[in-house]
Amino acid sequence: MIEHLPALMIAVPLFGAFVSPLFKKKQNIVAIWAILITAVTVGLSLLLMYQVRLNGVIVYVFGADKPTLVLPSGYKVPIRIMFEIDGIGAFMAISATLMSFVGALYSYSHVEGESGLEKYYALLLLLEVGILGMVLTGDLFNLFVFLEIAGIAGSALVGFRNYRGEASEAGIKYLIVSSVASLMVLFAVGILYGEYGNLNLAYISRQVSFNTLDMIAFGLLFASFAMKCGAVPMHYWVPDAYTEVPAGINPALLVSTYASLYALFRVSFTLFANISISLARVGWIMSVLGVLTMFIGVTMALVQKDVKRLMSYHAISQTGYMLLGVGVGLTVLHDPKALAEFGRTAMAGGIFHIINHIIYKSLLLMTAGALFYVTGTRNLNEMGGLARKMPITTLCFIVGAAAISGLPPFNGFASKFLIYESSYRLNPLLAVFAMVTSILTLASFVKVFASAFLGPPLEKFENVREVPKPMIVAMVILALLCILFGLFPDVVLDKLVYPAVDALINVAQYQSWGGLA
Amino acid sequence: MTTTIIKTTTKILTPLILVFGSYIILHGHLTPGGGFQGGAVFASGLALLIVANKYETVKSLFEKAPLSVLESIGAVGFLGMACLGFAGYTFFKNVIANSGFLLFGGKTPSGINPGYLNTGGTLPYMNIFVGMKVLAGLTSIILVFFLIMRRERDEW
Amino acid sequence: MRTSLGLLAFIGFTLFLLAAMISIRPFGEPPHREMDDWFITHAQIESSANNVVTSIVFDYRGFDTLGEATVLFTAVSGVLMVLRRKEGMKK
Amino acid sequence: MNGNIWVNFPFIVVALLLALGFYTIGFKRNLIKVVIGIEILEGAVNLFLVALGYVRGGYAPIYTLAPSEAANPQNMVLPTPQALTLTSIVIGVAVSALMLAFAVNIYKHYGTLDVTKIRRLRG
Repeated sequence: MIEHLPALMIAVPLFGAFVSPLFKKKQNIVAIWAILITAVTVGLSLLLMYQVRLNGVIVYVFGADKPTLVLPSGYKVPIRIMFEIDGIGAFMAISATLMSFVGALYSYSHVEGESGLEKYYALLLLLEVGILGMVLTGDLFNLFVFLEIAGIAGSALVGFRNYRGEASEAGIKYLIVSSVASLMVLFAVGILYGEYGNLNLAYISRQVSFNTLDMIAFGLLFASFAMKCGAVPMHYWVPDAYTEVPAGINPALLVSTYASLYALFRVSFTLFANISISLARVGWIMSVLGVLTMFIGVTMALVQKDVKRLMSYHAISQTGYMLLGVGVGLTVLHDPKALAEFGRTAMAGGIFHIINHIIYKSLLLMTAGALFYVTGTRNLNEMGGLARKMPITTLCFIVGAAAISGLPPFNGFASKFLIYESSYRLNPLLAVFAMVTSILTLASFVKVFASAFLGPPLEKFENVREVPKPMIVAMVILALLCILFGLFPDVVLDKLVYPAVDALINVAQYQSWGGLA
Repeated sequence: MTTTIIKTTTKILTPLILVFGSYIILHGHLTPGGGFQGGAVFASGLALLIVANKYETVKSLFEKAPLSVLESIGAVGFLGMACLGFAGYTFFKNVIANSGFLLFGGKTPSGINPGYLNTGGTLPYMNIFVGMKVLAGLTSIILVFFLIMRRERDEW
Repeated sequence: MRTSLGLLAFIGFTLFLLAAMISIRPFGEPPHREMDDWFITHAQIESSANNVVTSIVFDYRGFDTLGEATVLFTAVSGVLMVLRRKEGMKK
Repeated sequence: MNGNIWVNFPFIVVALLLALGFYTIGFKRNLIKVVIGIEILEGAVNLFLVALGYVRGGYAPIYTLAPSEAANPQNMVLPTPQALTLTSIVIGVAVSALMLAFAVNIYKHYGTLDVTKIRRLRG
């Protein structure tokens, strides 16, 4: 059964999603069912990472006689859909499953008592399926299909609170952005199919040359994935979507944003790896985009009153760090000396920052959700003095805020430090901008902490209690991960991050399906 | 929209449309069409039934219809047909094709032929499950839009 | 100001698309058809279907179709959830 | 290049349709029109995929009672783009259904579908 692991990664949550509408009248059972299924997928993804570390690239061909039969006997092109899983795919799969699990656990109490929960959990599982498919697939059209699944499920969940007009508005905004982006992806895939007559990512990346059409397809893919991951000219959908979505979905929605980031990396590192001349230019574009994203995001965040909206703008600015880190790596990809000196470190910083950011931003958004759960408002000016009432939430918030501001012993520091020191080697200005952003982030979170948790206890919050246990457990898991990743960054870097970085750098291995052909 | 002419026409047309939809689903592996197209045709027949009747009639007609259950069964069945390949092959392997299995397991002659229904392996099964899923899904979308429009016309 | 800027970007993008479509290969003469030839010649042997498109949809690229069915399932769940009645809500 | 333009007429139509769709999404303020714009984009991309699969003088890739010239596989049009188009049509249906559901909800809350008015109502 172990060789069918990649297919099970999709089949198990899909089965869970298809079955959950049947529990229509039993809201608790469907919540437990979703928690169970997501827990199983966490186990499967850890197993997958283990297998990837053991065997290198894992290939799974759907519908063939054997999972590893990439080319039909004696034929020169691959004809079937395949999954091709390397370090970074497994890394993203772990983030996706872990965050869906935490989100399902948190949702157990957070949305308890609302109607339509069987659809809610089905969509949560489907969002997970979409992300997993995106990060595991080795086929371009398949990538489009899963991009659509993640986009539709995500936007439907954004509109979950249908008694609020803003939720529907944010939902349609997210859906318009994601469907335009995925249609452009499909258009680019069509151009590539028209040229090379195939849809396999690795096969096309071997054939890609340097003509006009390839450049146009690359431009379309780059722009659409940058749009979907919330890079700056197209960032306006992020705050709306993250604010309106129930806090239990936030972790999975964050991961789905970063699945687009993964696709961006995959496209620029693997699919168009042959165009070595202009790759440095693409890297510079990516780094500058990153700096712009982080700076604009944080300045917009400083003026926000709504606690979740503020955190969403920080999510934009943190995305900039990842783009910066990986962009620096891409700039020096074809310069072995610089790559060994700082390029690899920069990419490690960028990719490590993905999982770190997912963890602490989910933690922060969950504490914001907890505040909303007990106070019924998200306006910072109306809150105050909650530290005494909700000690664990407060503690979790402090951990998350310290991590996002890059204070040492927390995980944000570990990855940000890698980005600072390596981007400094490329151009000191980049590092300066990154540090300024970090300081502004700290300032804005001090403001949140002061106005929500400190100050005199307000009368209207007399009866406020700590939030229910499942929410606390979910938050504490994330807070512990923050601290653990910050205390032992070397272990995480060794086991998770550097395999992912090497998978991106080592294109030849991906192009040959892990040595199969 | 609920005049006598429309009601009578619907009564005559709906059975024909439903039969045509089933035909497209079942002959998906031989002629143009398949589960999605046939399911859409079938759902359009049901949609005709929905828009040509009054709110109360539609509500009482479809209240007991297990559309959501049907959709789940279709989806799980499709997934299950794909999972058959786990037995020795891979996910989505067409295990029934040319195996001599009683239903749809017959051999297809090579080249141009008149088409035999009892071929196709897992394909007709998948067509049926997908058709079931699509007809349930599209019908429930149409139904919910219809109900919400009729129910809340006064509130707007 | 904003509209004219948008119009400029729009015209630029249109020219970009036209450039792409003019430089594409001639219509009706696909340069590479290895993958499609395999489908056409092997559909009857491997998946026992006369309709090559169906054999691709459900066999060779069946996984895409699972995704497609999932998209439809997702949309139906989403529509039913977004348009659900409000009375179940307590908070 | 010059003769190419008329040979590539379907692709030119695709580009124009895409431009039309983007114009509708970018410059129309009614949400329903934006949804229509996305549908136009969808149609353009589907047309592009189908046009990619065409082979001059080709037959449909179906063996049931096909004319005898179709027996040579070179005379059949490419089947893969047709399969991809089927998938993308269904995805388009799903997306538009969900968008219209959101539009219904928005109309219920704000009493308008004009994007600028909605923004003003929110304050």
